[in-house]
Amino acid sequence: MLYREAGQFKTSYAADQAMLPILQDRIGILVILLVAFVGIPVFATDFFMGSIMIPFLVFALAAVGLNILTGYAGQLSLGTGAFMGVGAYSCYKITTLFPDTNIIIAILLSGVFSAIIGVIFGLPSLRIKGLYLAITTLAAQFFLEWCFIRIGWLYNYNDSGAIEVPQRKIFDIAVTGASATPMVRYLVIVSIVAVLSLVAANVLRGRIGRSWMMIRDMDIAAELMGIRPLYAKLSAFAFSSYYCGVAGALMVFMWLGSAEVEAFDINHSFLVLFMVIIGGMGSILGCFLGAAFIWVLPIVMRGLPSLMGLDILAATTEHITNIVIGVLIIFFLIVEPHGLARLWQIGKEKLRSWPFPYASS
Amino acid sequence: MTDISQTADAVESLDTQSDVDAPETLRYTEELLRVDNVSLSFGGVNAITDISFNIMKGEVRAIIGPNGAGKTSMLNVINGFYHPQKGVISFRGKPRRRMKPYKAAASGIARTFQNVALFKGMSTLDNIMSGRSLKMHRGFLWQVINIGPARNEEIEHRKRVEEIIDFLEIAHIRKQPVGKLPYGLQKRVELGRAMAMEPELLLLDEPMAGMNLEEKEDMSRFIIDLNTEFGTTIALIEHDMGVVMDLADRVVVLDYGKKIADGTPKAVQSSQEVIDAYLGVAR
Amino acid sequence: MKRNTLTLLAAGVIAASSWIPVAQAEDSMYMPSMTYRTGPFAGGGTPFADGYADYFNMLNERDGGINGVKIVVDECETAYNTQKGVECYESTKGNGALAYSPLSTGITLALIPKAPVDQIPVFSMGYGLSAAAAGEQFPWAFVYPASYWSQLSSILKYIDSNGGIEGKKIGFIYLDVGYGKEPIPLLDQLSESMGFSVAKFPVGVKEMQNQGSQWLNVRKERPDWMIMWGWGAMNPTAIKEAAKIRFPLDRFIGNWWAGSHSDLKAVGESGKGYLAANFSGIGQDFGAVQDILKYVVNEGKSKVGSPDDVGNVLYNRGMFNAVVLAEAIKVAQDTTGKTIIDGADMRDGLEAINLDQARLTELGLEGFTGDVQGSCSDHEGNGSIFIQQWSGSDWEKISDLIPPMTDVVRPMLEEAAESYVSDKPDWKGQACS
Amino acid sequence: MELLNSIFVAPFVDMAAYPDFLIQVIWEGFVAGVLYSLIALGFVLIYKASGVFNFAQGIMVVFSALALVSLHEAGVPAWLAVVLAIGIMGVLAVSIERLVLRKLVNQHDAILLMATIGLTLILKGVGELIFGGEPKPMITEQLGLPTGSTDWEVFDGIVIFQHIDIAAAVIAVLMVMALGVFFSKTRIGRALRAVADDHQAALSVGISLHQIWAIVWFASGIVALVTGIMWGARSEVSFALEIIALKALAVLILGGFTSIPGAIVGGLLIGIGEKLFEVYWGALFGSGVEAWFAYVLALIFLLFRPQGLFGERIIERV
Repeated sequence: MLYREAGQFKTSYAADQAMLPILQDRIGILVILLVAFVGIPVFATDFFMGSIMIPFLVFALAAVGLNILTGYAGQLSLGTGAFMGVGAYSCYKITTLFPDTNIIIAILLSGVFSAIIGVIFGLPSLRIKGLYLAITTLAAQFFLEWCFIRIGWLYNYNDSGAIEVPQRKIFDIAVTGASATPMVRYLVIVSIVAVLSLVAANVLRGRIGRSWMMIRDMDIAAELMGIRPLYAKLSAFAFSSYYCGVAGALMVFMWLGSAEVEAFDINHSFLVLFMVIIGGMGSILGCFLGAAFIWVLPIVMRGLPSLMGLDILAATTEHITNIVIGVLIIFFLIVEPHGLARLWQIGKEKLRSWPFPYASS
Repeated sequence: MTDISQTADAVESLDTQSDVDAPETLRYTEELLRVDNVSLSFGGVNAITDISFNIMKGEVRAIIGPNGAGKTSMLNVINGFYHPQKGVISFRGKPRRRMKPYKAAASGIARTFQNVALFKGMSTLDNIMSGRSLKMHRGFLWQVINIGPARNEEIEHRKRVEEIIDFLEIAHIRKQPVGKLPYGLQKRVELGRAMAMEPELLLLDEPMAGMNLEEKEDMSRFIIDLNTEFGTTIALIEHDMGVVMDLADRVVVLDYGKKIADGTPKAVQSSQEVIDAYLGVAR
Repeated sequence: MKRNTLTLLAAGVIAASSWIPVAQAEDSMYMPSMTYRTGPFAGGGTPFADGYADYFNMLNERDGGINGVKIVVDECETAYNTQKGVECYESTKGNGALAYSPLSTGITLALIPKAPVDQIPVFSMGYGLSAAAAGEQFPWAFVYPASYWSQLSSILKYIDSNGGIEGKKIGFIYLDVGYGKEPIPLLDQLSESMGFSVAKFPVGVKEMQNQGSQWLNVRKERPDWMIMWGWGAMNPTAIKEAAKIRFPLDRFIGNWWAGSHSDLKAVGESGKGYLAANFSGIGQDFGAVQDILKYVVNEGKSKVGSPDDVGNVLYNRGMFNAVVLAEAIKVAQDTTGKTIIDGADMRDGLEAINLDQARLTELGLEGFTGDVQGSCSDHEGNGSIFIQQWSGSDWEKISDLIPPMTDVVRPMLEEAAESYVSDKPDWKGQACS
Repeated sequence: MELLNSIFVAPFVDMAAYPDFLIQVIWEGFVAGVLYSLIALGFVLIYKASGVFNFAQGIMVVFSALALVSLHEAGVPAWLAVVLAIGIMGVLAVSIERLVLRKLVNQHDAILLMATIGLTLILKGVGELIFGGEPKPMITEQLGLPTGSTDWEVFDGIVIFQHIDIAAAVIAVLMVMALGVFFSKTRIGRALRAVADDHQAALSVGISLHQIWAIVWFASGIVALVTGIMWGARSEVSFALEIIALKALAVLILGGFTSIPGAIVGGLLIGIGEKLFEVYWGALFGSGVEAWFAYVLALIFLLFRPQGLFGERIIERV
C-alpha cells in the first residue's frame, strides 16, 4: 500500500533519469544510510561490526569490482583475489615508504596500482574472449601470487613473508593497527564503500557504463556503433581492478591486520565470484546482497546445529555449507541468473501492483 | 519483349566494365560511397569477387541476390568489419583499404543486422541512447560525479532519443528490456538505434525479414520518411522484391559473390541473368 | 510494507551470532579450539584437534576439571584459512576465551597484534612467528617449547654430530609460504659460521603434489643432507620423490610438522629411514595417554577415528598443546588464588610455566619431552627436540634430546622482534629484569 | 652479459654436459604431461559433446579416486572397489545431466562454466563429508600396478624410470586408443561425433542429447578415475590435487577446446616445457616458476594463435 509510484509524475528527463526515481526508494536508501552510519555504530556490538559488517563491506566492494567486469562488461575473471592482493601490497608499500601519508589516501591510491596491473592483464581481452579470457585471468592470478611470494621488496623482506599493518592515525584516532577499534574501522570502511558505490552507480548509468554493457551484450554491434573495444574493455578492467584493489587494501588494513599470500589465493577469487553470481550479475545492489549472503551464511550455518541442540562437528557444517552454496549457485543459474537482486526486483514489482497482481507495470 | 532484351543487354554491357557510372541520369549528383574492384575470401573460399558499385548521396540503394550471394559480406566490408584482400572503398571521396568498424561508425556509417543485434540486457531507451555514444564526450571524472556537464549532456541526448522514439512509435516500450520484445519491435528498436547515430549512410540488413505485411508497411514508411525527411542515404538488403521495387532508386544484384546486374529496379528485374540466378539455372 | 534489506540482514545476523554458545557458566572456563578438519591440510589438523580436545575432556572426566573447574572446549573450523580464523577469533573471544592456539602461521600473525588489545594470549606451539620467543617485545605470544629457529639449530647440531657439517652441502626444501621461509635467515647465517653451503628448493602450495622439478634440481645439486619445512600433502610427496631419485632417506630430515603418522602412512615401506624432528613423545605408553583412552576414547567421547590413532605424533602434539595450557591455567589459579581466571591471568600463568621432568612425571608424561621453562623474557622455554626415524611402519625415537644453540639464536630472535615492533609506535612490550 | 649467458648459454651447456640428467628431466616432464593430458582429455570430451567447459573435472579426479580408496578401506576388494567407483561416476554423470545440464540447455557458455564451479563446490563438500578431508594413500599394489624402478645406464650416468610412471604412460595410450575405437566403431560413438559437429542436425536424426551428455560425463568420469589413480600413486589422494588439475586449462588453450590430439600434445608440451624451464632457467627467477609457467605460456600462445594448435580458425559472423 505504501509502495506506490502513483501520483509521482516526472516532468523532466533529469527527474526520470535519477538513480532512484521512486520516492519510497529514496526514503529506503536514507534509512539504510542512517542505519549504516548511525544505527550500527551506536547499537551494534564490536563483534557485529568487526567480524560481520567489515568483512561484508570488503567483500561487497570486491564484488562491485568483479561485477563491473563480469556483470556489466561481460569479461569473466577468475583473478579477483590477485587484484585485491595488488591493492593490499601497494597500500603496504605506500604506508611503509611514506609513513606520513594519510591512510585513507594511501588506500584509495593503492587501487590505482591494481588498476594498472588490471589493464596489463586485460590486454589479451582485445584478441580473445569468453572462456579463453577466463583462463588468462587465471594466469594473472597465479603469476601475481608468485610475485607476492618471490619479490621480497613487496613485503619489505619480512622473515615471515607476510605484510603487517602498521599503526596509522587520523586526528590522533587509531585507524589501522590492533588498537583501532572496530567502530572506527567500520566507519572508515562504510564511508569508503558508500562513496565508491555511488561513483560506480554514476559511471554505470552514463556513457562509459553503457559502452561496457554494449560490449557485453553484443561486442560486434558495439564496435559498429563506434565503441572502441580497446578503450571499453581496458577501462572496464581498470575500473574493476581499482575497486578490487581498494577492497584488498581495506581487507588487510581494516580487517585482517596482516596477510600472507594465501589471503589472495584462487579460492578467494571464487568466493567473490560466488557473491556476484548469487547476488546478481549486472547489479550493484546484488553485490551487497551476494556478499551478505555468502559471508553470513557460514556464520549462521555454524550457529544452527547448537541452536537445534545437535552435536555436529564444526567440519561437518563446513562441508554442508559448501554443498549449500554450490547448490544455490546452480539453482540461481538455472532459475534466476540475475540472482538475489532480481528476486528483490520481482518482490518490489509485486508490491507495486498489490493487491492487483495482474496489473502489469 | 524487345524492350526487355534491350535493357538486359544494357545491363550486361555495364557488368563487363569496371567503372560504375550510373546507367541512367539520376536525380542524385554527389557520390557518397564508391566500391572499386573489391574481393574478399576466407581461407581460399571467395565470398566476394571483384565487385564495384557506388552509392549516391540521398538515394536508397538495394543490394539483392540469392542466399549466400555475399550481400551481408558486402555490408561487412563497407563498415569495416571485414577487410577485403583486394580493392578500394571510398567514402565521401576518401579512399581506404583497412578500416576499423568504430572508425567507419565515426565517419558516419551506421547499420542494422540480419539477426537482430540489440543489446539484450538493456532497455529500449538505453539501446537507442547507445547510438549516441559517439556524440557524447564528457570525460570520466564528470561521469563519476554525474552532476553538471555529464548530466546535462545525458539529458540533451535523451531529448534526441525521445524524438526518435516518437518517430518510431515505440514510446510504450521505452523502459522495457529489449530481449523480451516481439521480433518486429526489436527490428524497430534497432532501426532507432542506428538512427540515433545520425549517420550519412545507413546500411540495413534485411530490415523486414520475418515480418508480417502490416509490420512491413510500417517499416517501409519509416525508411521512406528517414530518407526523405532526414535525407539519410540508405543501402538495404532485402528479399521481398515488392519492397525493393517500391523503395529503391537503384539495385545491385549479387550472385556467388559476383555482381551480375546493376541499375534501376525495373531494369534489373528484367535482366535474364538475374532471373536465372534466382531460378537456379545451371551454368 | 517495504522493509530495507540491511536492517533485515542485521537482525538475522545478530540473531545468528547470539546462537554461538556462551559457555561462561559458573563452574567452567572457555577454551577455544581452532581446528581444520577440512581443506588441504586437514590431514594434519584433524589428529591435532582430537588430541587437544581429548586431553581437556580427560581432565574434566578424571579430575572434574582443573582445580574443580571444568574446561569447555569449543571448536571453530578455520580450514587453514586466515580470514575464517580471524572470524573464529572475533566470534569467540567474548566468551571468556583463555588462550588461542591457531595452528596456522597466517592466523597467528593476524592474532599477535590483537592479543594485547583483547588481553588474550596466543600460544603458537612450535609455529608462528619465531620472534615471538622474545618475551620483552611479545608479552602476549608464546612459542613453547621452541621456535622454528631453535629447532633448525638443533637439527643442524644433529647433522654436525653425525659426520660433521663443515664443507657439506645442505639442501633446504620448504613450503613456499611464510612458514617455510621463516628459518632461511638463520640458515644463511649459520652456513657462514658453521661452514656449510645451502641450496634452497621452494615448493609452491599449489605444487605440493607435483614436486618433480624440485627433486630433479636436488639431483642436480647433489646435497649431502636435505632438511624439509613441509606440511600437509607436501610431505609424503617429497619423501616419495626423494626415494625415487635414490636420495638416502637417513640423510633427509623433516621438521616437526613434517614427521607425522599421517604423512608417512601414504609412503609406507618406501619411506623407511626418513628422519624427522619432534618434541612430543610418540605412542600410548604414557599415563596421561592411557587416561585419555580410559576416560574419553573408550567411553565414546572422542572424535578420534580409531583408538589406534591415539598416540600418533600429531595426536600427542595436540595433546601436549592442551597440557601446556592446562598447566598454565593451574599455575595461574595457584598464584592468583582464583578458581576462574581470565586471559590476563592465563598470560601470567603461561609465562611462569615450569614443566620439568618431575612435573611431567606427575602429569603422567614421563620422558614425553624436554624441560620447558618459561620466563618473562623467554617465551620459547628453551625446549629441546629429538630425532625420530620411520621404520617403514612406525616412528622410532633415535636420538637423545638436542638443545638448541641459544647463544646464536637468541640475538637473532631479539633483532627480529625489534624490527617487527619498529613500525608500530604504540606497541607495548614489557620490561624483564 | 652475465644475464644473457645464464639465459642463452649456461642452460644448454648444462644440458650437454649431463645428457643423462636431461633425459631424466624430459622423462619426468613427459609423465607429468601425460597426467595433464588425461585431465584435459576429460575436459575435451565434455566440451565437444555438450559445449560445457567443465571446471569440475579436477574435483572429479579427486572424488573418484577418494571413492575408490575409501571403498577399499571399508573392506571392499580392490577390483570390486574399481567397479563400484566407476558405478559412482556413472550415477554422478546421470544426476548431473538430469539435475543441471538439462535445465541449462542453450545458456551462455560462461553460465555453464559457473554452474560447473558450483558443481565443484558440491562435489568437494560431499566428498569431504563422506570420505573425510585427510589425504589417503593410493592402493597401488592392490590394484596390481607396478611399483619398482628400472635404471638405464647411459652417458656415464643413469636415468631412473619408475614402473608406475611407465604404467601411467601405457595406460594413457591404451585409454586414448579405446576412446578412439569407441568414437569410430560404436553406434553411440558415432552419435557422439554427430552431436559434436552439429547439435541441431544430430537432434533431427533422432539422437538423444540427454543420453549423449550422460555418456560423455560418464566417460570423463572414468578418465578422471584413471587420472586419480595414477596421480594418487605418485603422491597421495587429497583435495590438494584439485588445484593442479587447473593446469589442464592451460593445456586446453594450447591444444584447443575440442581436439583430443590437441589435449595430448598440449599436455606433453606443458609437462615437458615446465620441467625444463624450472630446472634450467627457474633459478634465474628465484624458482617456483612452475606455478605459472603453464598459464603464461598459454597466454602468450593465445595472443598468436587463439584457436589452439589444432583448432580451426574462427570466422566471426554478424
